[in-house]
Amino acid sequence: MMQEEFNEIFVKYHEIITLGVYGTSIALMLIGLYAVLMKKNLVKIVIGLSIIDAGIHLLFVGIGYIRGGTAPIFSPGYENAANRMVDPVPQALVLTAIVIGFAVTSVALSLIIRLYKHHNTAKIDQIKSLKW
Amino acid sequence: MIILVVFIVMALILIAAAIYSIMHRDLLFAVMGTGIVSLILSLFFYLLQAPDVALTEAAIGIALTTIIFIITIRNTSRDEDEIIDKENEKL
Amino acid sequence: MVITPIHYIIVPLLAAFAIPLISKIHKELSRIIPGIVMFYNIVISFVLMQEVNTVGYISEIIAGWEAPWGINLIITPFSGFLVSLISVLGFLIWLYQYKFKKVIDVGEIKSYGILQMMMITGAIGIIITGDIFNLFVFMEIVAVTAVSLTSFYRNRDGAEAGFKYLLIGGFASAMILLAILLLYTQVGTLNMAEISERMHMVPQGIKATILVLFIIGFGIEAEMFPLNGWAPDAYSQAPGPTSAAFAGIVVKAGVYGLVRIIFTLFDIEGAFDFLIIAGLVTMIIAEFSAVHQTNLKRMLAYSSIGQMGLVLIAFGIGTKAAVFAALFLMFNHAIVKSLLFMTGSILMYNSKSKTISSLNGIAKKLPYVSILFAIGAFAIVGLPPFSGFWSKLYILTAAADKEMIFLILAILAVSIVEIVYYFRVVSNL
Amino acid sequence: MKKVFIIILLALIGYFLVDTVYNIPFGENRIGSIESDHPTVAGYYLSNTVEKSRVANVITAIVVNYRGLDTLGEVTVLFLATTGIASILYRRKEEEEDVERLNLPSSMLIRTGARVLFPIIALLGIYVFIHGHLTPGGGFQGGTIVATGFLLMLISYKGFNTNHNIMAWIESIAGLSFILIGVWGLISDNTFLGNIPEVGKLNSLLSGGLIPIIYIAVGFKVAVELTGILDILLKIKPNK
Repeated sequence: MMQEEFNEIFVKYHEIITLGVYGTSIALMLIGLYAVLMKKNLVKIVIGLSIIDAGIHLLFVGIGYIRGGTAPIFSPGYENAANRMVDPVPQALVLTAIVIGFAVTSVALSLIIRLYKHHNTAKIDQIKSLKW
Repeated sequence: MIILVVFIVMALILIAAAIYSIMHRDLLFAVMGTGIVSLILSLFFYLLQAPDVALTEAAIGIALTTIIFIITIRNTSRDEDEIIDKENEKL
Repeated sequence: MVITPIHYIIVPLLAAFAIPLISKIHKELSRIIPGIVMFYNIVISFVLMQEVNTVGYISEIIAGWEAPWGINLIITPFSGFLVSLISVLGFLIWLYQYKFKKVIDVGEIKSYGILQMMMITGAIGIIITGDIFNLFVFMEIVAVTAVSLTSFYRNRDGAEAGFKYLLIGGFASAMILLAILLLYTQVGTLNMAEISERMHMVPQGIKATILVLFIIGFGIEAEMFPLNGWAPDAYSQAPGPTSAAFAGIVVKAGVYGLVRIIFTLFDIEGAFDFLIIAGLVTMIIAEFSAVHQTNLKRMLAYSSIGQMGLVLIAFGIGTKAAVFAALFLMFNHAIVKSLLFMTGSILMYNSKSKTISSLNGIAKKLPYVSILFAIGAFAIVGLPPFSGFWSKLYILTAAADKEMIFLILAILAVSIVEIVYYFRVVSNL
Repeated sequence: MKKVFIIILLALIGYFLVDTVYNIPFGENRIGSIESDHPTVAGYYLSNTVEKSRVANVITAIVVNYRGLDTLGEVTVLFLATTGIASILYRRKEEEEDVERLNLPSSMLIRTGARVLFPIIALLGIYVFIHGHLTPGGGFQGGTIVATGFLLMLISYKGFNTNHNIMAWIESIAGLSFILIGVWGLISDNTFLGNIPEVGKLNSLLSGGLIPIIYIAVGFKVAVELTGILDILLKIKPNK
């Protein structure tokens, strides 16, 4: 019921939905990039990185979506729904990308904790002991 | 029709939460912003017919990423510009 | 059990998952296992290289699905040679690291062994995999291990260098993910061989974007100029054996990834000139900033970035002779630079302060190490009897065939700069 | 001044991205048929998952079977992240004693709530990764849910300590069993991670040959590793 309704809304307001998904993911990437470039606090920079990742994951799934498609699971009622299914490959890739993003974020945060122990500050401009 | 409104509102909340988590000075609120971003993202994935990814984003994005951020803030300073910490040390 | 390329990945993983258990039973054994794995790598590459010479190239499918549907591992003569070079180097670095005092008494030994072994496995994985997303996963393995090893010592700068590397590495992996997605939408498959056949279907606009994103992503891994801010810090802060592994192995995998992407996936003629320009800029800036370095390891880091710039130039020239010259330079650089890093870190370990000037008169205390260091310096600079001379000669002849006069002048100028700063160190040993 | 420069840079990158992304039409079916001269990977997976690997959840089939090496690399990245964090935040033995996790004791509400919720969350996590090949979910998702259950106990009980020995054993056995299944595939029909899909029929618990077994091993490993990361991070003594 909800999904059929969603599909014909999809067809009617195509541009708005496209703007919704693509626009949001690019906006997220730009916001994350702004944080990484502008902010001084290390935790804020890692937050920026995870927002960039969020934007990319949304773009992955957004591009994999097919209008009027169902989730790629052959549950009991859908054995022969193969041609009406959404593209499964970007979803499989994004599954791995999310877990890798989490692993990198956790290593980055443990480095911040150790940096704070040594320098007693979490601000990038006061940790400039290594020169160019 | 409601779905379209919900869709647009979610997109706006997502961007607002991202900007909030970047701009806010208190890191704890910034981390809550990332939690909201992950939550809305998980709902987006559900609407875009990707239940596996929605579950992963919910489990990892909302629960664990927020937790390790909060643990990091516990061990470093809660205020972005560390002005409050300087005052505490002076006291 | 016939030996196939997948053994490069299974055996180290079996060892890595087993070491935490073994270290509970027998501490010393958990330090020997990485050595056994590295030796087995050499055995695999020896067997596979023979097979490659007879058959031409080996392609092994995984999980029983044919190439474009599943992932396959490909060993061509070029990648086979590189992988055997890395295996031999990995074993030598393990031998050196086994007795390295600084590592033994400082950190957690079992995690050092696992991380070092997995970094080398990740580098090998980058070279032999035939699937773009798999290439991304192996690059992440190398990134995570390299960061953990860079910040292995407890001092202040280790964590800072590690964080800088992780920040730029995270940014690079985001770029590569985006490029893989855009490529998948246009081409519909993830297998590199299949993609290079379907590249003609991709419209010019998107192809340029994908190329730019890939170059930024892999440029960071292969230390091209604007993106290698992290490299000197990471090299100088990492423990001795790890910086040798960085210079000898990780950079090679990064350069190979970059070159493979540009050669197989894109035939835009601009790509070759781009490689030459990027290599030239990298070489000049790295060599000139190496001159006024005080810390020995940072100087070696800059000189290896300069050498990588030279390799990029050689690949940029693009003729058969040039690619062979680049291969020979990579081979020569890997061996000599690892020797320099190993002997250099012993010298630094025994010298009073971390600077080069404090090294004078160390030859009396450590005669053999200093002689080895001097030999390494002569070889890398390219004095006639050593291999460095021949590799530079081949590149110059390749450049001469393509009438790139300014290139020859630039390479010669940079060699002179190299001679200056290497002899300054060797003279006051 | 720097802000203006960054805003311009972001506008440039934004325009660049929008321009490329917008000529990939949203929601358009790019899978195409199998017989076309350029068959896409997605089309192959969708049409062959039911007959060849007999698994309901196509994404699980892709992640575990078609692209098995990705998941192996994936589990390795998590394992190396755990080892890396342990070595980054390494404290010598003597610093270990005076570290205690919580400075403020948790109230009665949290303690009883945690004791009630923990088994339910763990059960949900285990359900998710056992039914990975039938319903949405799988090793990573189920393992993460179990880890959040452990987190709840770690936070609410000062005395609750995960036994490091058992954790290390589970982690290693799960990882080794993943690879040994692969090696068994290598021996039987000489491809790593080869599968025997004849077992069971579609949508029954036993369907899909080795895929559910591999995903259960991944589930255990991810659960133990994430609990390990959280345990290490929670144990650091804030120096305030």
